[in-house]
Amino acid sequence: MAEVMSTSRAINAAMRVAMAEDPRVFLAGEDIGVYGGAFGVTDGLLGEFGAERVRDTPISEDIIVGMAVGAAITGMRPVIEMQFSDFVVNAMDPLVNQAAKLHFMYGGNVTVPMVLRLPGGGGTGAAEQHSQSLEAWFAHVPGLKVVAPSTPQDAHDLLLASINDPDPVVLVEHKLLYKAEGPVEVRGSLAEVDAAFAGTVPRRTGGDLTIVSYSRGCAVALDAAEALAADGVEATVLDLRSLRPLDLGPVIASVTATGRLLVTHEAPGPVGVGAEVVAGVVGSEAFDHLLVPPVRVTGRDNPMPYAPGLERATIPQVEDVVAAARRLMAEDD
Amino acid sequence: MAEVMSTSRAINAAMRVAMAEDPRVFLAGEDIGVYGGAFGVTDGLLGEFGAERVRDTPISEDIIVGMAVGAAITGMRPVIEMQFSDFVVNAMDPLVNQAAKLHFMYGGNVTVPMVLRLPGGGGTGAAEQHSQSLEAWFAHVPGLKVVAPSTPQDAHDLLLASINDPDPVVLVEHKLLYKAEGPVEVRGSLAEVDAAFAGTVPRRTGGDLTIVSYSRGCAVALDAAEALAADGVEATVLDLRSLRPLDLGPVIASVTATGRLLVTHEAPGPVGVGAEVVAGVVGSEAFDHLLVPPVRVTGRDNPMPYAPGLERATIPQVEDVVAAARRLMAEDD
Amino acid sequence: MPRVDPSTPEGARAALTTMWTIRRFEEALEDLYSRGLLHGTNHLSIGQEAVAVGVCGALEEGDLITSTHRGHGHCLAHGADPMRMMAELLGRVDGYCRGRGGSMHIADVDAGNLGANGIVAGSMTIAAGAALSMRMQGRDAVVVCFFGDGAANEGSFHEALNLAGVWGLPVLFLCENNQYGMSMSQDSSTAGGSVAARGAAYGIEGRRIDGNDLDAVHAAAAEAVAGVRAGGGPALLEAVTYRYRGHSKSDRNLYRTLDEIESWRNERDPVDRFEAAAVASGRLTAEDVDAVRAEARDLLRDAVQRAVRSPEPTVDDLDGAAYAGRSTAAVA
Amino acid sequence: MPRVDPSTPEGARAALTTMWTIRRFEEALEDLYSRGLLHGTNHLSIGQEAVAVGVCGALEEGDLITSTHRGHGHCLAHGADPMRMMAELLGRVDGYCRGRGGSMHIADVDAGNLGANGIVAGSMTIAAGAALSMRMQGRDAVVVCFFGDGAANEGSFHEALNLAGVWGLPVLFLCENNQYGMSMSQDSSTAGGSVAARGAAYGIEGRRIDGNDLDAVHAAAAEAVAGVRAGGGPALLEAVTYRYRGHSKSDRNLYRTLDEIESWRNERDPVDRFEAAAVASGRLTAEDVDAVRAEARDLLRDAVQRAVRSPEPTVDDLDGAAYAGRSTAAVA
Ligand SMILES: Cc1ncc(C[n+]2csc(CCOP(=O)(O)OP(=O)(O)O)c2C)c(N)n1
Ligand SMILES: Cc1ncc(C[n+]2csc(CCOP(=O)(O)OP(=O)(O)O)c2C)c(N)n1
Ligand SMILES: [Mg+2]
Ligand SMILES: [Mg+2]
Repeated sequence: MAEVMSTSRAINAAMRVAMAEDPRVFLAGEDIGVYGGAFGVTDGLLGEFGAERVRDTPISEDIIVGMAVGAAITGMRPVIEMQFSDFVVNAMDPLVNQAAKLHFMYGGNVTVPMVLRLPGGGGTGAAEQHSQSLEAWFAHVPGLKVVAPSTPQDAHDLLLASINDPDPVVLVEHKLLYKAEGPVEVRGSLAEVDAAFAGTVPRRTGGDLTIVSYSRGCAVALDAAEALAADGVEATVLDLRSLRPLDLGPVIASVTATGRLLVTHEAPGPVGVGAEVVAGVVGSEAFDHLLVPPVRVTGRDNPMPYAPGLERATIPQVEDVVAAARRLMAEDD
Repeated sequence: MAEVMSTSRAINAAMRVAMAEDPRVFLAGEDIGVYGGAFGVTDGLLGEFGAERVRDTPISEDIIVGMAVGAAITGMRPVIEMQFSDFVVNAMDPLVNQAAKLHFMYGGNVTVPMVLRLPGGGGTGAAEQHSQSLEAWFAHVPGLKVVAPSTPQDAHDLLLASINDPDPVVLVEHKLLYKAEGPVEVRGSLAEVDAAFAGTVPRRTGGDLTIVSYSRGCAVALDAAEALAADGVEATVLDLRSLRPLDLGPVIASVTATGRLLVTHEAPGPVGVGAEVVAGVVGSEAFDHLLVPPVRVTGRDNPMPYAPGLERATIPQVEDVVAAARRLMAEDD
Repeated sequence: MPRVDPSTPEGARAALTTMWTIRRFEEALEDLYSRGLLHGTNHLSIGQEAVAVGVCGALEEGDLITSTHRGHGHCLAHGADPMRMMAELLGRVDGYCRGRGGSMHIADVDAGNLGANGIVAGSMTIAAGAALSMRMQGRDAVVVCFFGDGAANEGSFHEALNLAGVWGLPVLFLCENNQYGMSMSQDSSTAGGSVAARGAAYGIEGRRIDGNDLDAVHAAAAEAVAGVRAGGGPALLEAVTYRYRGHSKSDRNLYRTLDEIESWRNERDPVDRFEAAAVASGRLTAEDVDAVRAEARDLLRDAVQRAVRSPEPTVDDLDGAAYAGRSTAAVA
Repeated sequence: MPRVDPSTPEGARAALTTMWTIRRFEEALEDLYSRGLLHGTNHLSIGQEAVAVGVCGALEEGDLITSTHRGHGHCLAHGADPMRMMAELLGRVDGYCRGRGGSMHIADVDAGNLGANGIVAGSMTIAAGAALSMRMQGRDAVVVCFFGDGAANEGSFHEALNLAGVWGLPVLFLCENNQYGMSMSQDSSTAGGSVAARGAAYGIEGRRIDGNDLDAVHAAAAEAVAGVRAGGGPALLEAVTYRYRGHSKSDRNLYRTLDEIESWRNERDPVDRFEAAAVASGRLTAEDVDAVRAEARDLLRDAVQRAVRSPEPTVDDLDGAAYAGRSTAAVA
C-alpha cells in the first residue's frame, strides 16, 4: 500500500484527501495556485479543486492568517501556507492574539480549526530573512498546537490530523525535507489519523545515549547515531513530532535508561525548544539517572548567513552532533 | 543623592537625561505626547522637548518600529514605546527581520541603535490581549538584546545603557512595576552607565536555595524568600536583569553552593526563559552539585483571563513559589 | 427585511429602547467602577449610540458583526442580553465568555456577534474571513466590520479592504469616526484626512455620514447592506460621531477642550436628536419616550442585580480551556 | 543638480552605460548560475533597467535609496561597484556584506543605498524612518523607496504612506510595477487596480508613468524629487515595466504567455528604446552605442574575474558579528 514519495508529495496528497472529503477545507496563500507554491507543495491542486478552494492571495500575510481565523470561527477549515516561515512575522497578531486566544477568551463559544503551514529552515542559500526556524515562539504560546514532522509519512499524517483538529495548528515544515523521500501510506480519509498519536517516537534505539530532535534535525541525529555506532556507541534517537504539546514521557523513559541526553535542533539555542526538553527532563524523575550534564547542539547564535561555508557553520552538522556525543560519552563514565 | 521615585518616574528621568544630552535621541509612540503615554511614563516630556522629539504616531505599530530602524541606521537614536507589549505582534518584521539582522546581514555596514520599550505583564485586569509577557521570543533572536529591570534604579540605568548601546535593545517593563517605588540616583549623563553592568545580581543571599527571576518576578521571589526565612530556609534571590545576553555565571556559582534551583517568571513555562536558565545551569559544572531537580514556577499555561480570581491563578503568586521551594527543600536532603 | 425599521412607530420605539439601553449600560459601568466593583478598564460608547443601533438595525437574521474594544453598543444593538454582558464585565460565569474575556472581548456568537477585540483593527481581517466563509457556504449573510478612525491607520485595515475588494467579499466596513484614536485627532493621524475617501484606493465607494442621526445611519447602512448582499462587493461607511467620556479610565482629556465636548453633548446628542425627530414626525409620543427611558432604566437595574448574583468562575474552569480539543496538559 | 542628465550627450552615455551594466550583470549571474557557481536564488531585473537608471540619475549626492529583493539594478544605478556586488553574490569577503547577505541584501551605505531587503515591503517603513532622520538632522536629502506592485498590498505600504503623509516626510515612493508579484497579476491582487491612485488615500498625488522610457522616468523622477526636496511632502510614482525572466529560479512561467513576454521584449525594451531615442535625437551616435555596449561587457567580465578571486569568509568572521557592541558570546 505504501509508496515512495517525497515529503512535498506527501503533504500534497494529504491536502487532496482532506479537500476531497470535507468541503469546509480550503487552501490559501501566496502563489499556491498556478505556480504551485514556492516549493511546489500545492502543485496540481488548483486544477483539481478550482480557484474557490485553492486561493491565491495578495502579498498580505496579516490578512492571510486573519482571514483564516475569520473563516475558521464561522465553520470553515482553512489550510494556509506562509510562503516562507519568516513572513509569519507579519501575521503574529492574527496568529497569537487571535487564533491562539479566541476559543479561551470567548469562553469556548468559538473554535479555531485552522492549519498554518510554515516552510522554514536554512541550507538553501536563502540567507537571513528566508531561513529561520521560529518554532520556539509558537511552542511558547498557549492556545496554539505545533507539530514538526521529520518523515514523509508523518508530514502526511500530521497534516491530516491538524486539519481534523478543532484548534489552530502550526505545521513546521523544513524546506530541505521537501525533496526527502520515504514510504507513505496515503490515508483514505481524515478520520484514519488520530491527532492523539502525535507524540514522541523512537527512530532508532540504543542503550548508551538519548538523542532528541524534530523536523530535519532527526536526519542529522540519525546520521550521527550511525557514525557513533561505528565506534560502538549505540544511541536512541527520539523524534518529538509535536512541540506543543510536548510529549516528554518517552524522553524521560529513555534518559532514565541511558543516563545521557543530547538535544539537537537548527534554531539558535537560547530559549529554544532544546532548552525546554532539557529543563523538562531534568525536572523529572530522570534527574537521578543522569550521568552527565545534558547537552544541546543547536544553530549558531547568529542570523543565517548567505555564504555557503558560513551557512554550514550556522546549521548543526552531523559531525557536530557526533563530536558532542563523544564528549558526553567520555565524561564521568 | 538618591531620591525615592516610582519606576515610571525613573524611566521618565532617564529619557530626560538622554534627550538633554544627545540630540540624536528622540521618542515616538502612540499617545506619548500630551497624553503622556497609556501609563504616564512619558509625561511632561512633550512640553520639555517639543513635538519634533516626542512624536505621537498614528496607531501603526509596524511603522513605529520600522521607522525607528530607518532612523537608527541613518544616525538617530530612537526610543520607541509600544503602548502595550502585546501590540509588538504587529511589528515583528521590523524588529526581528530588520533591526535584529541588519548589522550582521549588511556585513557590519550599519548599526541599529534603537530601544523598544515594552510595557507588559498581567495583574491589571486587562485580559488576554493586554497582559502578555513575550520576552522569551526576543531572547531567542540573535541580534537583539533584551533587558528586564526589576527596580526603579535598574529601570533608569538600563534605559540609559540601552540608549547608549549600538544594538537594538528590547526593554521589558512590567506594568505593575510602574508605581513601585525605590531609591534612584538620577544619572548626570549617558556615559555614567556602562552597558556591561547588565549582568545578573543578587537581591538577597542565603545558602539553602537559589531562586532566579527577573522583572516583577523578583518581587515575588523576594517575598517568598522572606516567608521561607521565617521557616529557617535561607534563599539567594538572583535578578537576571538581562535576558539576552544571559549572564548565568552568578546563577551557576550560587547553585553550586546551594544545590537547589528554582526559577520563576510570569510568562508561561513551555519554552520560556526559565527553561533556558535551567538548561544552562544543568549543562554547566553546577550539574554535579544539584541535590534535587530544578523547578520552574511559571505562569499558568493559558492566555491571561479577565476575572480577578482566574487572573490571579494564572500569575505565579508568592505562595506558589513558597510551596515549590518547600517541596524542593523536602526532597532528597 | 431589516430587524428594526425606525421609520415605523414600532421600529422607532425599538431603536430608542436600544439606544437608551446602551447609554444606561455604560452609565451603570461607570457607577460600578466608581464603587470599586469593576476592575480592569473599559471604553464607553456614550454619545455614539446611533451608529450601533442604526447599523445593526439594518441587518437581517443571520448577518454577522465584528466589534472593537469600544463594543458594548454593538453588542447590545446586535441582540445581546445586558445581564450576560454585565456578568462578563463583573467576571462571572454567566458572562458571555464565562468571565474570561471582560469588556474588550465580549462575543455573542449565537446572535451573530463574532466578538469584540482588544487589538485595534484586529477584527478587520477576521471580518473578511467570515465574509469569505459565508460566501463559500452559500449563505446570504453580510458581515459588518466595526472599526474606529484610529484603526484606519493600521496595516490590517489596508489588507482587509484590499482582499475584500479583489475577492468581492460581502462585508460592510463601518468606520465609527469619533474623531480621536485615544488622544490623536483624526487630522493629526490620518493622511488625507478621510477614511471614506480611502475606499477609492480599493475600488470601493466610501461614504461619510452623520453618525449622530439615527435615521441617516440606518438608511445609509440599509442601502450599503443591500448592495453588499446583492453581490456588489464590499462597502465602506464612515459615520462621524463623538465620544463624551475619556478614552478609558486613564484619560485626563488633555487633547481636547471641554467646550468641544459640551457642544457635541448639548447640540448633537444622538439620543436627544432621535427623540426629537421621532416625536416631530409622529412616530413616537412624549409618553412613549418616557416609557422607553423607564424601561431601559429598569432593564439595566435588573441586569445588574442579576449579574452580581452570578458566581465567580473557579480555577478548574481554566483546565484545558485554552483548547477545544486535546489540551497541552493532557499530554505534557 | 541630478547626477545624470540623459538629455545631454554625456548624461545619455552615462545612463546607457548603466543600463547595459545592469543587463550584463544580470546575464552574468544567469551564466554563473547555470555553471553551478552561484547558489541560493536571485531575482533578475532584466527589462526594468530604465526605472533604476532613470530614478537614481535624478538624485543628488547624499540622497538615499532603499531597495528590494530585485535590487541589483537599483544598487548599480546608485553607484555600486559591480565587482563588490558580484563578490557578494558569490559569498566572498569583498562583497558589500562580506558574503553574509547575498543577492537579496546588498547594502552600499557609503553610496547612499541603505540596502536591499528580502521582505516584500520591508524597506518601506525603513525608508520613512530614514526620511525623518534626514529632516531631524537638517539634511536636505531625499529618500527614494523602491517597491514592487505586489508590495503595495502589504500593510507596511499603508502605514508608510500614511506616516510619510501626516509627517510630510521627504520620501519618494517609487513603485516598480512589473505587473506581477511573483505569479499574481496586478489585477488579481490589487483592488482598484492602480498603485498610483492609492496615493490619494494619503493626500499624495500619485502618477503612473511609462517605466520603459528612460527619458520619461528621469523627467518624472526629477520633478517628484524636486517637489519632495522643496518640502512638499512625500510623492508617489508608479513606473510600469516588465520582467522578462521568471520571478526567481523556481518559476515555470505558467501564469503568463510567451507572447506577452516576447511582445514586451521586442517592442518595448527599455534599452533598445533609449538607444533609438538617443541616436534619433543626436545625443549619441551609433558608434557611441557600440562603444558603451563593449564597455559594459568588459566591465562585467573584469568584475567577475576579480570577484571569483576574492576569498571566502571563514567561520571566525561570525564571531560577535551579530552585534555592533558587546555580543551575546561575550557574556553568556
Ligand atoms: C494594535 C493596537 N494598538 C494600540 C492599541 C491601544 N489602543 C486601544 S484603543 C486605541 C484608540 C483606538 O482609536 P479608534 O480606532 O479611533 O477607536 P476609539 O477608541 O476611538 O473607539 C488605542 C491606541 C490597541 N489596543 N491595539
Ligand atoms: C513579506 C514577504 N512576503 C512574501 C515574500 C515572497 N516574495 C518575494 S518577492 C515576491 C513578489 C513580490 O512582488 P513585487 O512586489 O511586485 O516585486 P517583483 O518581484 O515583481 O519585483 C514574493 C511574494 C517575501 N519575500 N516577503
Ligand atoms: Mg476613534
Ligand atoms: Mg512586481
